[in-house]
Amino acid sequence: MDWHRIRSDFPVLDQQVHGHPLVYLDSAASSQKPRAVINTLSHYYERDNANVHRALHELSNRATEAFEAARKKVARFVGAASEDEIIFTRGTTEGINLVANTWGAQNLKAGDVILYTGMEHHSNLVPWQLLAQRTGATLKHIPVLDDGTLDPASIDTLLNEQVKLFAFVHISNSLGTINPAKELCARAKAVGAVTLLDGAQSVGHLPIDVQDLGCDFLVFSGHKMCAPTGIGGLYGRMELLERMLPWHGGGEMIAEVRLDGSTYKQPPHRFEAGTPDIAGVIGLGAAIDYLEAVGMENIHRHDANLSHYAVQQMREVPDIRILGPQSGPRGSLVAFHFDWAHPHDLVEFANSHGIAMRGGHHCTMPLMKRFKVPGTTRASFYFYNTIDEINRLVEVLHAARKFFT
Amino acid sequence: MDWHRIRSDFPVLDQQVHGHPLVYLDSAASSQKPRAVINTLSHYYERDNANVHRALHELSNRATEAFEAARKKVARFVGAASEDEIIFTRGTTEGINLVANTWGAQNLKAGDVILYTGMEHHSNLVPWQLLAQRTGATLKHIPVLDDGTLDPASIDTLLNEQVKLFAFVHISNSLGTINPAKELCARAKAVGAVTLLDGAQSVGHLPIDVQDLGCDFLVFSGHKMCAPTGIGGLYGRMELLERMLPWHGGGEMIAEVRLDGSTYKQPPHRFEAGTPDIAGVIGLGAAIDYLEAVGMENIHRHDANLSHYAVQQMREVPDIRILGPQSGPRGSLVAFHFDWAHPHDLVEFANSHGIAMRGGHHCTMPLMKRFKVPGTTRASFYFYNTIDEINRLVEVLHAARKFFT
Amino acid sequence: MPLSDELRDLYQQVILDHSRNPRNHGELPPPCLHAHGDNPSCGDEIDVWLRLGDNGVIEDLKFKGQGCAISQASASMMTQKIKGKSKDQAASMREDFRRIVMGDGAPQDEDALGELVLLEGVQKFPQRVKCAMLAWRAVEQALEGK
Amino acid sequence: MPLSDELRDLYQQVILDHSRNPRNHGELPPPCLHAHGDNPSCGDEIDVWLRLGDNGVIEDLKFKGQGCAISQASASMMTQKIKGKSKDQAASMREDFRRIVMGDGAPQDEDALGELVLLEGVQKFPQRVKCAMLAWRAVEQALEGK
Ligand SMILES: Cc1ncc(COP(=O)(O)O)c(C=O)c1O
Ligand SMILES: Cc1ncc(COP(=O)(O)O)c(C=O)c1O
Repeated sequence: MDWHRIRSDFPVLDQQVHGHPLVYLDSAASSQKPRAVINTLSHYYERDNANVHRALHELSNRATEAFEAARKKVARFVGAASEDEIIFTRGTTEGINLVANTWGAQNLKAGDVILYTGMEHHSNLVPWQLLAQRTGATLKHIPVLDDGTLDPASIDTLLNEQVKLFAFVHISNSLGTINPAKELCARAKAVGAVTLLDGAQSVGHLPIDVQDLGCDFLVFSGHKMCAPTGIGGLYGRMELLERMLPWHGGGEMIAEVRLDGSTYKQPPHRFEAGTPDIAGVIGLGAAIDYLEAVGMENIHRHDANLSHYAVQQMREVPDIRILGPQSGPRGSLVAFHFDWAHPHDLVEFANSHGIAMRGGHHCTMPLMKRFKVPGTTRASFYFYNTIDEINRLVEVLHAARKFFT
Repeated sequence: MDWHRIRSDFPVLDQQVHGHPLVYLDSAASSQKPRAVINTLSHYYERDNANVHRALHELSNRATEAFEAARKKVARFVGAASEDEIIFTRGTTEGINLVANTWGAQNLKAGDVILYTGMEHHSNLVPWQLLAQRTGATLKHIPVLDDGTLDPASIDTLLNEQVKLFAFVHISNSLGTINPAKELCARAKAVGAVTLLDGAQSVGHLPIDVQDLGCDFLVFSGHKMCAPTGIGGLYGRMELLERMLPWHGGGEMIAEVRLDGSTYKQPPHRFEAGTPDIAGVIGLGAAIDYLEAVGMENIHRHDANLSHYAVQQMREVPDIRILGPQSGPRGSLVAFHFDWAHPHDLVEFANSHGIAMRGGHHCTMPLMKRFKVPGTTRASFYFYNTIDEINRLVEVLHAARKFFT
Repeated sequence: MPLSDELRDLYQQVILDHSRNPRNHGELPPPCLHAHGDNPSCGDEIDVWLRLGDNGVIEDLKFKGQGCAISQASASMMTQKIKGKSKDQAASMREDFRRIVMGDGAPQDEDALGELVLLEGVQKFPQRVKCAMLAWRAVEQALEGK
Repeated sequence: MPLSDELRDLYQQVILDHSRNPRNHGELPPPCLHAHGDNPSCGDEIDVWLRLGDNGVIEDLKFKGQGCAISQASASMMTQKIKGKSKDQAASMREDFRRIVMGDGAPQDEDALGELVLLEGVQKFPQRVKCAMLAWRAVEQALEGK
């Protein structure tokens, strides 16, 4: 693979920040976009822009065709059995809220257990907390071990017949831990629990096949996988989707509306009320085309190399505490802590050297408490990053240590 | 105003459809985008793209600044007292669902009346129907007279102390009727009802001042006012917003998250869970800059001229039945019906002559029933349309009549 | 005003005539098979009533509907052509008709379709395929309970 | 590795020293005024305890907190400077300090701020203004109940 050529597909990377070449190590928060995706948006707005569905004029036909073609691409990309199992959302957060407010509100009652883990993003905690308040369901969580993995003994005891829903993150955005999704889904299925997989950090980083993984729901964000902001996807198994009542009411999701009541369309349209983010959806399709052209296996391998190298090199910085798995596979990110500098000071220091990282709780406050840190600094990678950039990061960490101590 | 120069700001308009210059008369469904907005998106993705809030690196600072600047622009554009009263949504539909699921679910109980009108878009019907099912509230509606206006006698009787919420459309997307929003809000206030104004067809077409109008909530869609798809706004009076519980749970809307519960931020962030449509928000800001440069008064006047001229000219086509006000002010759209052709056939015919119109129920099925039509054909205008285009439309309507009868 | 060839092909006189003066319009008295079909995305609706003989032959059928010229003409022409045919014959005509309106391969027995073949102009208008197929899907539903 | 001037200005030795060895760190025993401040967007937190004399003078104050060097140093330096000052003096020092970190006009009495003036490097880092102001807002809240 010519990774340098691929890097040049990303115009944003070609700039200086504070007199240094930009080193963008914040892709876990949001990825950059290749020119192909940016151009798809411009092209859509310059040639084809119109509202989709229910129109017969040329622009609307073109927009509708591109829109529904993107749904097929997403279905194929995540291995869904049918494109009707793909619902477009604003992102991971909206997808989880949709499931909580439809499937969850319909199926959970007092005493049922919602199981999650101690490493969930707020997006995979708060919606279930709100749902538990509403239904009387009980919240339980699988604790995280010191090495950043889930406690197997707790899985044995907690993942039992009381559990109606098991929601867990595929790749932790704060630890880099890759959870054994296939095994966990199988075990959940064995006790009759429905599974929701938070794929925010895995979709676009690993090849994904929902049928092989065996999850019932998968949620992800386009903006973290080269697509525009504001678009994402929810995969749901049709058997579940077709029994779910609508969430948002409005245009496009109805079969018939009377002044006193209405009937609803089949999935996925039942769950897509109102004018969708048409350009965003088409841009997501273009991002998938782009990722597939690079190759998901290639991307995964490159990601893994970067994070492996980063962990190795960063371990040499004195006093550093790297969270998450210390060896073996990890997602393409490394979060770490120093006693001598607060994450925000470190991020500020790095920024003045052109390096973009994120410091703080990364929307995983309970995990920060678990590891007794006020927050961490996180360097996260994607296939457009290079070994050189990691070297540069390590250099800057050394300099920061000298400066702050 | 040099309207021809302004028209040339819209690249999409410069194309041929079936060998004819495109005549885009479907702006009520979705408006076209000026180059300034398209370029803002490209520029954002090529220079500044990063996740907003809670980061300290350069790109994230730029993105956050542009994002929050757009909130200020929206607040000023609709006359809000503070930018904290502006919540970003996907569009009108999501805004109404947000209000129904937060303010509505908290404040409505069995026996309370939700009042709407017979000319509402499905987006302003179905969310209230779902809410009524959940709360036991009663749905009532103000009937529409033959001339497309609300029945004043019914307003007198129906808008009473039982009404907790009065939700109504500012400009009807199917009739063109401009409802007397200020008067209706004042009357609602007098009986203690909260008002929600559906501004999908008015924001971006008329100067809007929520404080002058006196509405409690205003919802609108960016894609109908030159902004990208997938972004819109909800204005809510702070007094109401600050008492509303959150809707979606996730990142950005929380103050503190524990594994067993959470506390929430102040509005507007309380209602913006997860990564927002950053580029969409910034694009909405650019659209507002553009509209303000053209001038909202100018746009309104141009719109009004076009629809006035269109009604005049179209009345000359034999057998036509134009819905909505036959004289006086109307929104920039004309919906009509012929006995001799179904709307879809007419739209297809027009399309083969380069004209983009929409045929069908326009997400107002109850209104179609009310006027005993299976649907209508709608020509809708914006400030980039011209008198010439209307002449062309009328010509094609004559030809269609000859062809189909 | 010049009309495009595609448009003339889509709306041939025969088609417009069927849509204005639909044949076999109305309801059959029970007992009979009945199905309702609609295209929620465009609002076209159709009801078909259908009496099947002991020998599996469609003895009579009628329809009522509202929608565009294509959906109504297709329904009207269909009723004329499948009356007197067996369930199986109707099914293979449906498949042949689908091929014609979608441009998806050659029909097995074009002759059996008669003037229905005139609807091949729909090929150029992919959004209208579902209009042309609406009545056919309703008949399938009535016959097969699908 | 060369450091930018802005960064050196932001993190001057005095500032780093205050953040590493915060003065007046700890709690006061009740009865006293207390307020908690936080920046939810970055997670910085502070608690201030404050004893007011009958004459409206801040007789003693202490703080505990966690957060970045700027927020902790600002808190530490503040406690030294406003101890012994009246409520009103503290309020005008807060306003002067705000002007300095935001670059929003000249302070009325720069001398009163002493080494707090060193935090003017924050001007170049608008995202950090709320860090610098955190402790001041907490004191305001404790004093004014705001
Ligand atoms: C009056 C009115 N209300 C609501 C809507 C729904 O807007 P959106 O589909 O952008 O959510 C529309 C437009 O489709 C409309 O015209
Ligand atoms: C693991 C995980 N889950 C959920 C989210 C939320 O995604 P979004 O903010 O795009 O809705 C994120 C990213 O922020 C994440 O990393």
